Amino acid sequence: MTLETIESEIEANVPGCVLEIVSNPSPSGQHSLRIDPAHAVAIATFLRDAEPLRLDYCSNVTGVDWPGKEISEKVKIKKLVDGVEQEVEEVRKTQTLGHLEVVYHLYSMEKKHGPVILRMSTEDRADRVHLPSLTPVWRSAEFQEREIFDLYGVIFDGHPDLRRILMWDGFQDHPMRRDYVEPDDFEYEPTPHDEVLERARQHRTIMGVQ
Amino acid sequence: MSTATEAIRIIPKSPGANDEGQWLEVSMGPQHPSTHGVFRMDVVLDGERIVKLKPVFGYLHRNHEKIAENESYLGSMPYTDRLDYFCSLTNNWAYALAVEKLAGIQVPERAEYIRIITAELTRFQNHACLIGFLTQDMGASGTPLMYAFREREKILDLFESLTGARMMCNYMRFGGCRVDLPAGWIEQARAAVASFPRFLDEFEQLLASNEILMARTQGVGVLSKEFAVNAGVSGPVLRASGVNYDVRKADKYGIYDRFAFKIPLGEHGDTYDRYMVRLLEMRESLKILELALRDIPAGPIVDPKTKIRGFRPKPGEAYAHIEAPKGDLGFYLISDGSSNPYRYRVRPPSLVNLTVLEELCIGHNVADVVVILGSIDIVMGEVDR
Amino acid sequence: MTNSPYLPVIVLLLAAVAFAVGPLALAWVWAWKFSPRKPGPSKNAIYECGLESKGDAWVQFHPGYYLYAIIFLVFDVEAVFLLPFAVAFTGLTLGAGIAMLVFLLLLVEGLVWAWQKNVLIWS
Amino acid sequence: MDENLKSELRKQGIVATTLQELYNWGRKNSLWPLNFGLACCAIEMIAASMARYDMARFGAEVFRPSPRQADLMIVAGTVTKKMAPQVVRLYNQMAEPKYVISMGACAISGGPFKQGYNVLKGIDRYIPVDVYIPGCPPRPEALIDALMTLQKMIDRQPLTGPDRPRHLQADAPSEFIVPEFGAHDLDPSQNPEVWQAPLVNISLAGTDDAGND
Repeated sequence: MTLETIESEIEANVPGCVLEIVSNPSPSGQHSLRIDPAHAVAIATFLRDAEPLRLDYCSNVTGVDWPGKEISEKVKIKKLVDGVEQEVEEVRKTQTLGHLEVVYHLYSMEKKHGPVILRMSTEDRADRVHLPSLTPVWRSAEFQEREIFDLYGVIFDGHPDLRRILMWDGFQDHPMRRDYVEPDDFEYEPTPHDEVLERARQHRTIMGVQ
Repeated sequence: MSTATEAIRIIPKSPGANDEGQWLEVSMGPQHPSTHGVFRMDVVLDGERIVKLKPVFGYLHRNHEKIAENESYLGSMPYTDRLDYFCSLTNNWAYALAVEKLAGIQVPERAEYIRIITAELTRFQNHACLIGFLTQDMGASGTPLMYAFREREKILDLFESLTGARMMCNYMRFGGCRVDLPAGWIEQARAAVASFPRFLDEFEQLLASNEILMARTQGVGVLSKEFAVNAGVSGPVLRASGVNYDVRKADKYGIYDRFAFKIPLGEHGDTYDRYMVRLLEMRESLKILELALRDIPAGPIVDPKTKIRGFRPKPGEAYAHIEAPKGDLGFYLISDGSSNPYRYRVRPPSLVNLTVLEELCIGHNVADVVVILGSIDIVMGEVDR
Repeated sequence: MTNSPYLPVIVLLLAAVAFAVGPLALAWVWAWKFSPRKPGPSKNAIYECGLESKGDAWVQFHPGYYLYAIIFLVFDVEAVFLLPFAVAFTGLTLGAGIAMLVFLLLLVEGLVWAWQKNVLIWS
Repeated sequence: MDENLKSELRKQGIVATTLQELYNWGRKNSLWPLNFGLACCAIEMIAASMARYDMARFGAEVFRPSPRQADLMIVAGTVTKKMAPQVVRLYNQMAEPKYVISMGACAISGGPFKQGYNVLKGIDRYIPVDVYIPGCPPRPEALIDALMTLQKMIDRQPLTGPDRPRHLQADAPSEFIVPEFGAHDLDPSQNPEVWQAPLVNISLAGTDDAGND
């Protein structure tokens, strides 16, 4: 079952869904299918129950953090320089809006065929991080979605029991994000170098000992 | 007359009835003899019967995936030993398989045979330990565990002479293995494998037909087929419910298709079936081991072309999963071309198998919860990562 | 009083009590002299697998447990009464046998009543 | 009671000993460990109590589940920040005299998981540790060696006098503060009573031993 046929079948059966094949350059050749969060539950139910596919085993649910990148591109704009119309090159830095992504690996225990990979991403990494939960479709996603909520901060709507699973409940931030700063913890190194040295110096000044 | 009998056997009405106050909330907490590590279950008891059970994880969350993001690909290999610290060689194999898929590395013939031999030895000692712990949870304090650990020590000696460490082998490399078999290892392995059937017969004869074990496990924690598949349960727990899904046959990784071995399936899906499926799986592992140890070819043990220093796979992603003794262990790697993985995800079979724990335990007694948890075979290093 | 038949019994009784209380007293004196008592809020807290124990255990249990325990107690005590009877069984007259039989039948009748009320069936 | 007099008496079958030796001999040969496995080191601890390595030869094979009946806590495995309050509370609930063996690199200093955000960098930040066993995991023989070291320590403990062991001193604390779960980290992040950060001689940092850059 190539991904293209799966995509066309989904488009036929789930009206109005937005699909896009994300190609995977690595030799593993495991391309994935980006689905839009609005129709996610409908697509998932279709994939689980449709006869040729029968993807009844959601093996793996992964959270990935894509922070915003700074893209600087050269732009040619016309500017009045001392009265003369001139072509001037300007470097403009735009900060792309990062997003959080959830990847589902689906298998079929009945038909024993390989991973069909679905991807969903949130609008941004700050407050619009809601995604529909697929736990009602596959119960195996329950703990793994709770883990993504705990470590990445994606809020799964429709999840039966969305709590922190690994960190303690009073914990505030989401530690697996790329921009997570660990609480400062004094590290003893007999021969400190680079950032451990800075931290040791900083600790020295805090403790007022020279 | 009948009304009087009803008066005596007062069964609490539907949950939430006015006898809500009768329920005792207690936590079989992180430090508990039966939880195989730091696993906690918040249990609501009506007398001795379980009414609600909420598992709590995270007491051994050692941030394996965050550390792996700041580590090179090879640097994460010793960390995979500490995932499921009973089966370090199968963890290594799963991780090596994922990186080989990511970078498209071939594995020579002899390395494939060594991988199968070490994986089946790991499966054997993992199932032996599980049966030892399961019977200890049931009250046979220590005796079967002594037998199981006696066999495990034999296998650990083999691992130690091969990889240098008893438990933390760090043996697989991308494209093969780290070091070739020492002289005489194959004969040692054959002698050990030849001695295992006697141990299995002893175990089966002592335990399988033991009335106490049958009374404590038959009909306890029945897992239905549909619920098992939907909850993503994998491994012996799934096959005990009758679902014929084994990654060695379904996904055909390694050279498992050269060996004829059967997949034991259970019918009722209760704790006794989970125990018997593992016992039969150990016999199948011995069959594979005899075949593999007999016709292991000579040849290189690692693909000479793979670079060890400065290994930078091209950007892309890969997911590979194997049939680990506990279930379907998978590694999902996203590479951005640098020497560190951009995202390193472990699919933990023990954590997903625990999804069914609450449904299995409701209605049983507290003593049965201990046995059901023992039969699901969790290791906290893999559950919490 | 010098050689009354009960003298050995009393001496043995005192020896037994001394044998029991002696080490305890020694341990108490030792603890009092050498190792000081160090009670503390966290040490005296209820042990619940390392956590603070919330809620309390004074909960009304299912009546079945109480009945089970009472019935066990009754028949346990009955066994104690049977002991002297069993020891002197060979030398007993018919009268004593009948008296014991009445005692036994009374208790067996209680067991039958409890069984018939299926209190012994554990739901 | 010098040594040769004792050996003389022993030849005639008379054993002469002091009250302290008897007390220490009794305690050192029945160290009951708390049933308290955290991670991979716990499996080596179990292997050490099994038939081949047999901790029973040292009287330490009885694993008591409740801290009330244990007098040795073997911290075997990684102590995470979520588990630290429980470890300290268990230590507090153990009866005196109590000892702590910190087994494995993780329990000593966080070990291979030191950079983890949820890993406590060593249990000696909250409770006093008597014997450290390096290794990841240490072999069962190493655990038995630690037991023997602890037994030697107990043997040397005098009953009276200034350097009495902790449990015989009335003012030595038998309880330590249990850390709370904070918003970003445990607070307090370590117990100053028990642990002081070892000072790094920064002046020499970045130079080799001879002091040149």
